[in-house]
Amino acid sequence: MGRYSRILAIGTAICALTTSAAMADLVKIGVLAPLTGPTASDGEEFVRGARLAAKEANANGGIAGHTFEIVTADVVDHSAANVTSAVERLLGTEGVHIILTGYASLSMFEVELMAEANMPYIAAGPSPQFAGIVSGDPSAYDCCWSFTADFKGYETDVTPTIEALLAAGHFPLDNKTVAIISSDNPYSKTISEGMKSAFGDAGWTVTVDELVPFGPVGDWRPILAKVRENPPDVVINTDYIPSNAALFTNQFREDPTDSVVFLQYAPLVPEFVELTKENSDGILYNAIGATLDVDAWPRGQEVAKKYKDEYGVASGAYGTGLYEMATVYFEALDKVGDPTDHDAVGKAIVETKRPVTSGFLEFDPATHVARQGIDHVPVTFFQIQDGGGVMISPDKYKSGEFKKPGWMSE
Amino acid sequence: MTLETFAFLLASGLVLGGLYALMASGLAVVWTTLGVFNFAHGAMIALGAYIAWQVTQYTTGGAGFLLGAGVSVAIMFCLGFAMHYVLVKPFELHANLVLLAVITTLAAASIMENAILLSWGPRDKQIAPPFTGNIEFLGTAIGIHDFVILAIALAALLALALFLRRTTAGRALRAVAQNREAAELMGFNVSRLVAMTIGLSAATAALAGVFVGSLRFISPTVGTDPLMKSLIVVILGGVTRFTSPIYAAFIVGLAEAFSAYFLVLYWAPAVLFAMMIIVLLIKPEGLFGRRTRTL
Amino acid sequence: MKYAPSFQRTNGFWPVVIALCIAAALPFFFTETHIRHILILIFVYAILASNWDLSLGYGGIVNFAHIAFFAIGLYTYGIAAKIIGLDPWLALLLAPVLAIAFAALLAIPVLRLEGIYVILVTIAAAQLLFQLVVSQGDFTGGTSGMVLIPRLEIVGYRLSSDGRIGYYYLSLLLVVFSTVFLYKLERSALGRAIKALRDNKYYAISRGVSEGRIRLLTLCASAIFPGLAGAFYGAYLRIASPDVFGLGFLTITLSILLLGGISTIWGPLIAAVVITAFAEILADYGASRSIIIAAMIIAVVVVYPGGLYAAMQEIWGLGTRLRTNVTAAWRRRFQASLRQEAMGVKDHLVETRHGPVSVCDTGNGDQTIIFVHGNSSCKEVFRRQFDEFAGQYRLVTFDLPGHGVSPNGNPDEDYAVEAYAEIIRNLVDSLDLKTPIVFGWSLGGYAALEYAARGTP
Amino acid sequence: MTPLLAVRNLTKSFGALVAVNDLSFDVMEGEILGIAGPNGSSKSTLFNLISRIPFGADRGEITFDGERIDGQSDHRIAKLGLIRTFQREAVFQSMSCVDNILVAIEQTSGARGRQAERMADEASELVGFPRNFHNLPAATLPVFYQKQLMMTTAVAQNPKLLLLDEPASSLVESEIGWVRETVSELNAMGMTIMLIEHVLPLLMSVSNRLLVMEQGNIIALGDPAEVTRNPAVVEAYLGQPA
Repeated sequence: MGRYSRILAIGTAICALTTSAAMADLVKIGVLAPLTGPTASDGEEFVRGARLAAKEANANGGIAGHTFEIVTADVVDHSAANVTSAVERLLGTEGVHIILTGYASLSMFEVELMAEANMPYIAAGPSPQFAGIVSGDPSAYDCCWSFTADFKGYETDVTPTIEALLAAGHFPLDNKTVAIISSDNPYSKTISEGMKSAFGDAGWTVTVDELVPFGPVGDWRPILAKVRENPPDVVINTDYIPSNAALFTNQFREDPTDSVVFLQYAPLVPEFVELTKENSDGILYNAIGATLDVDAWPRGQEVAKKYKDEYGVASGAYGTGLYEMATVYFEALDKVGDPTDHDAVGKAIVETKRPVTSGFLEFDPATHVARQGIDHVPVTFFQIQDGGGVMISPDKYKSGEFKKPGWMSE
Repeated sequence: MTLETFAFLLASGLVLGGLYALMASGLAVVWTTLGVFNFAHGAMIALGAYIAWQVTQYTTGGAGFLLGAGVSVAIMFCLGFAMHYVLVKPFELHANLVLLAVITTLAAASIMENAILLSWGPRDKQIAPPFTGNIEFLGTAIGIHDFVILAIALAALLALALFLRRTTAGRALRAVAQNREAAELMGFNVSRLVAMTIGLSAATAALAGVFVGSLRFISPTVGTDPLMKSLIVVILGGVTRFTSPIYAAFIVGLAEAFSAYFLVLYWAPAVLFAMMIIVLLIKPEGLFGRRTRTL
Repeated sequence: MKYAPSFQRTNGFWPVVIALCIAAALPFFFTETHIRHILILIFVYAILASNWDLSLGYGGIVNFAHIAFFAIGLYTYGIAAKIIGLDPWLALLLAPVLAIAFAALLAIPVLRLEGIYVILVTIAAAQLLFQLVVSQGDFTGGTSGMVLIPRLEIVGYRLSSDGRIGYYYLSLLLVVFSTVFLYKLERSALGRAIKALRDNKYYAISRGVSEGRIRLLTLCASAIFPGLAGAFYGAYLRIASPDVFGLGFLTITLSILLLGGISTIWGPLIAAVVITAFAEILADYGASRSIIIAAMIIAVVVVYPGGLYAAMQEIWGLGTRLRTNVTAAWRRRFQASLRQEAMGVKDHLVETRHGPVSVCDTGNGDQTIIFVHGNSSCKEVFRRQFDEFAGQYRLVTFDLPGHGVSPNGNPDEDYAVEAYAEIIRNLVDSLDLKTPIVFGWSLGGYAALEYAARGTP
Repeated sequence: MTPLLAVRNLTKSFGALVAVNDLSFDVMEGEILGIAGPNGSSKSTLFNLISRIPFGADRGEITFDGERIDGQSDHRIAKLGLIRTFQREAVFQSMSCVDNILVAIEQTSGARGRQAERMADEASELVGFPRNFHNLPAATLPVFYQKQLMMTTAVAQNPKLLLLDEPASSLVESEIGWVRETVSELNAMGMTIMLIEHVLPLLMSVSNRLLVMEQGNIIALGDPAEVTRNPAVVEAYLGQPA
């Protein structure tokens, strides 16, 4: 077994070599991202957003005398083993004093690792899971902050928004029925459960209540058959995987019912419209933390433009999001001055009160999650019109009006 | 349940069944001939889809679709042919052939998936379906494209069956599957025949990939789900005859459609796996299988 | 007569001791948690792969639900420690018990099937278990898994403190226990029965081996340490998530096992280090990393179907041959006078069908006596005979291939009594020895008999 | 005297082919029962049915040492002391010779460690299997020694009834001598033996009684010398009446 140890020694020596060269005034920004695997397209955005922010800061002469560099670590398929390895790699890289991510694991368990290492961590993963870990003992997690705002709005805001559309006379209300379809993952499931009770409280009847296994869905037709047997006023699908949502849209349009269709998250991903083409015109969706690329919110327009100028493609929520996370860090570092003082950086982040692309950012000290609401990060509703998302609500930001989808009867 | 719903589910199940039949028959052919399970079958489906997608970027419409499918099938046949010499041939006579083939095919799947990721990027794509619009089927509307694909899939399977039964090369393949030693003694170039089998299997995978890519969407990992489904189909049907997995594919497709309607889609995978275990326990050679092996 | 040397007397003893010392000392050289984390992962993979070898390599049961033992250990620990509130150490010990129970359950379908059907039924069983785990979200956390699983502490000392040193040594301890367990088991009556059943099923049954019982025991025994490792993993990462059922985890472990070589205990341990270290070194290469590792696995499997361990032994053998060849050449070159002193004549190389051999030939006398030495001896053993008979006879003796100062032969062809007889024949021809008296001692005696049996020309 | 093995109405078919047809016979304690018959007369199948390895009979009763064994599991029958060998030499090829013997001892006697090793030595001595081969991998042995090793593993289990399936096939004259001596010696020690053999001189010289089978039927059973004069036997072997 002599070889065993020799290979180990060589391996670890090479690891050590690659991680030790660091410059004193260079701060490395660690980015956890799926660089390979099924969500690699999101991962690419994470890195681009952070890179853009670092490039800009460096061009402006740095922050508090520091320049920045991005180091990435691949979380592949978001499995616990891969996320842990990626986190450990970043924690073990000299010069890393901040870690950012769009999302690393669905459960946010890595928050624990960051807290143990006292590494400033700003994440945009699912906020309920984040809050679940932090709220037990907030002071132990002073370094960890969720850029994603509270998800409560996803559960509560759909019902009033649709009722408002009804009230505005956009379409008749037959019998207040809704079909709710969800995928078995915490994000989709929590939201659909919340919606069910919200619709129930408002006096609606849930005609179809379906849960599909998490992962690719090959055929929505049997579920659509159920929907069609008793056409509801509203059809909701919270499966957030873009290809699933796109297939759902295409198959729905084969024989549409006279219903408003609401999808969760997926239409935000650029390829959704590419995959569905004109089939998706008229679909409703909402977002907490989407870029407010509207006249009413200059910050959103500014960053979205920067990103597009730099990379030639429009950013989804994560490109601009990571850019803003880096900005939040720069602001905190500017106050503290010393990037190695992680405690102080963490405390400076909590004081953040500034406009970002998704709204006005302020953290809730009890959960370390960004506050949600019309004056903070709003829930914004969109409708796909002519292949693009038009914000139709809330009134404060909206850039267009609801149009009756082509498949609905006059 | 109304007649429309029934017709709708029937159509949905048949289209799924056709797809599964195409995927599974490729897997079954290799299994019968070599006795190994090809874990790269899913990745071959993905690669076939991407090659066709690339072709449709230059030529659009129905011609582009056909050309894409043709090019993809041809390239994948050659790739499958070559795979035999790299992944199986070197240790063909080794006692642990089955296991070693598991690991080499898994590795090959990883190489293909990551090569796709490097060449085409991670974002979902769709092969533009040449036919849009719906047709009426017993009072319900189903995409024309779905029906065309079902027809092509059946035609392809029929062609493969005819090839295996009526042509000299096909008979030789069946001879190898039935008794390799005897085939060797009779002077067949067994290696080339086996490579041809894998090539044929890759070609059907490519076709399945093109269909999946036009009915649904493609991403580098698009093959994972089809691989599992083909596995279930092959186990249920058995591999003793070429037609066994095809029947099973339609059973699985219809069962999926109807159980998703009557039960919940949520439990469909669990039911399928439980079914698989039960079938393996009671009749390991498959529902339509006999104990002897033939193609 | 049974000669099973105790471990202290095998070739493997010192390498293992040295490796163990290095493993015990490593945390003092690598204080970064990152490297310790990788080492802990290596240990976990080593346990998984080497125990898998028990069923797959030794038992011939291709159990693709092996990772499910690990998953069961993981979830048992999670549920027992977090939801039921059991003491974490007790939960750790409960994990292998449930893993064994699952193994026993798994044995029911496995016992009735053979070959590839075992692969299929175990894949199905693992998938079914996965569906079950995911569907019971209230206990298991569903698809995202359960977080904040209680950690392990020893009287208030967290094993994660001081750069996870506690977890490092705990995992090292698990590897050591697991390896000792496998080593002992392989040499026990049960181990012999397991191998006998794999080698020749019906013969084994005819000697009283109960197929059902042994297969059941094989599966159960292979579940113990994976179950324990799963619980350890849960306590270490503090998360139990269903991705352990995924193809990724299975592929890595299987790669480690097959790359290391099946039916060896040490192979998977070595491969765990190689693959994990390799994956870590290439971590920055994204998709190319997976391609490189997959290509490497194919290359090794294609060139060495026996795995790294077989390759290492072969290389070791080559090294030994090279070393002995060099020593023999050196002795031929520089110590000729020493031997000449003993034998009275100078030796020289004579070419034969089985390579050159070193020959002493007194060269005069009508009647020749050829002396052939025994196993592990050399021609100089006949120096007294040379003293005694010189002058009366022409005396010839030589070093067999790989003996004395003759170069090594080809192991497949040259180390056989037939080959030795042919060498004698070649010598008789090339030195023109006519009808010699052939004197053989021990192995040389067989060679002489063989020579005689071929008929003197 | 009660027979050690009593076979009644043993029948086995493979599809339409009746391989063993309603066989009944006894094996007496201490005797050597020779079994002869042309190729394909189901001699080995008879051993298979008695030992249930790899399959049992469709019908019939088998009583061994006062106990019904036709319903017992295969390895139980071996543990009762009914031990068979195989026509083709069989070894556990990945194991050393001594481990081959030890498996047999450990599974039946429950002996472990030094005691089992001593029993392995004794069995090797009895059969004449060279003890200095003990640590060689069994797969590397020449055919003759593999056959010897298989016999050693059988003897190591101290069988009451030993079923030997063509121990002399593919052996040369001197090696057949070894079979003759070993079979006689084991029998002298009190072991009951059933012996299938094509080498007739060997079979004739050691058997107390001779059973001749043809196409799954017994065509003769009795004193070897008489049986060979039986016209049915001669016809079975020569294909025409004498």
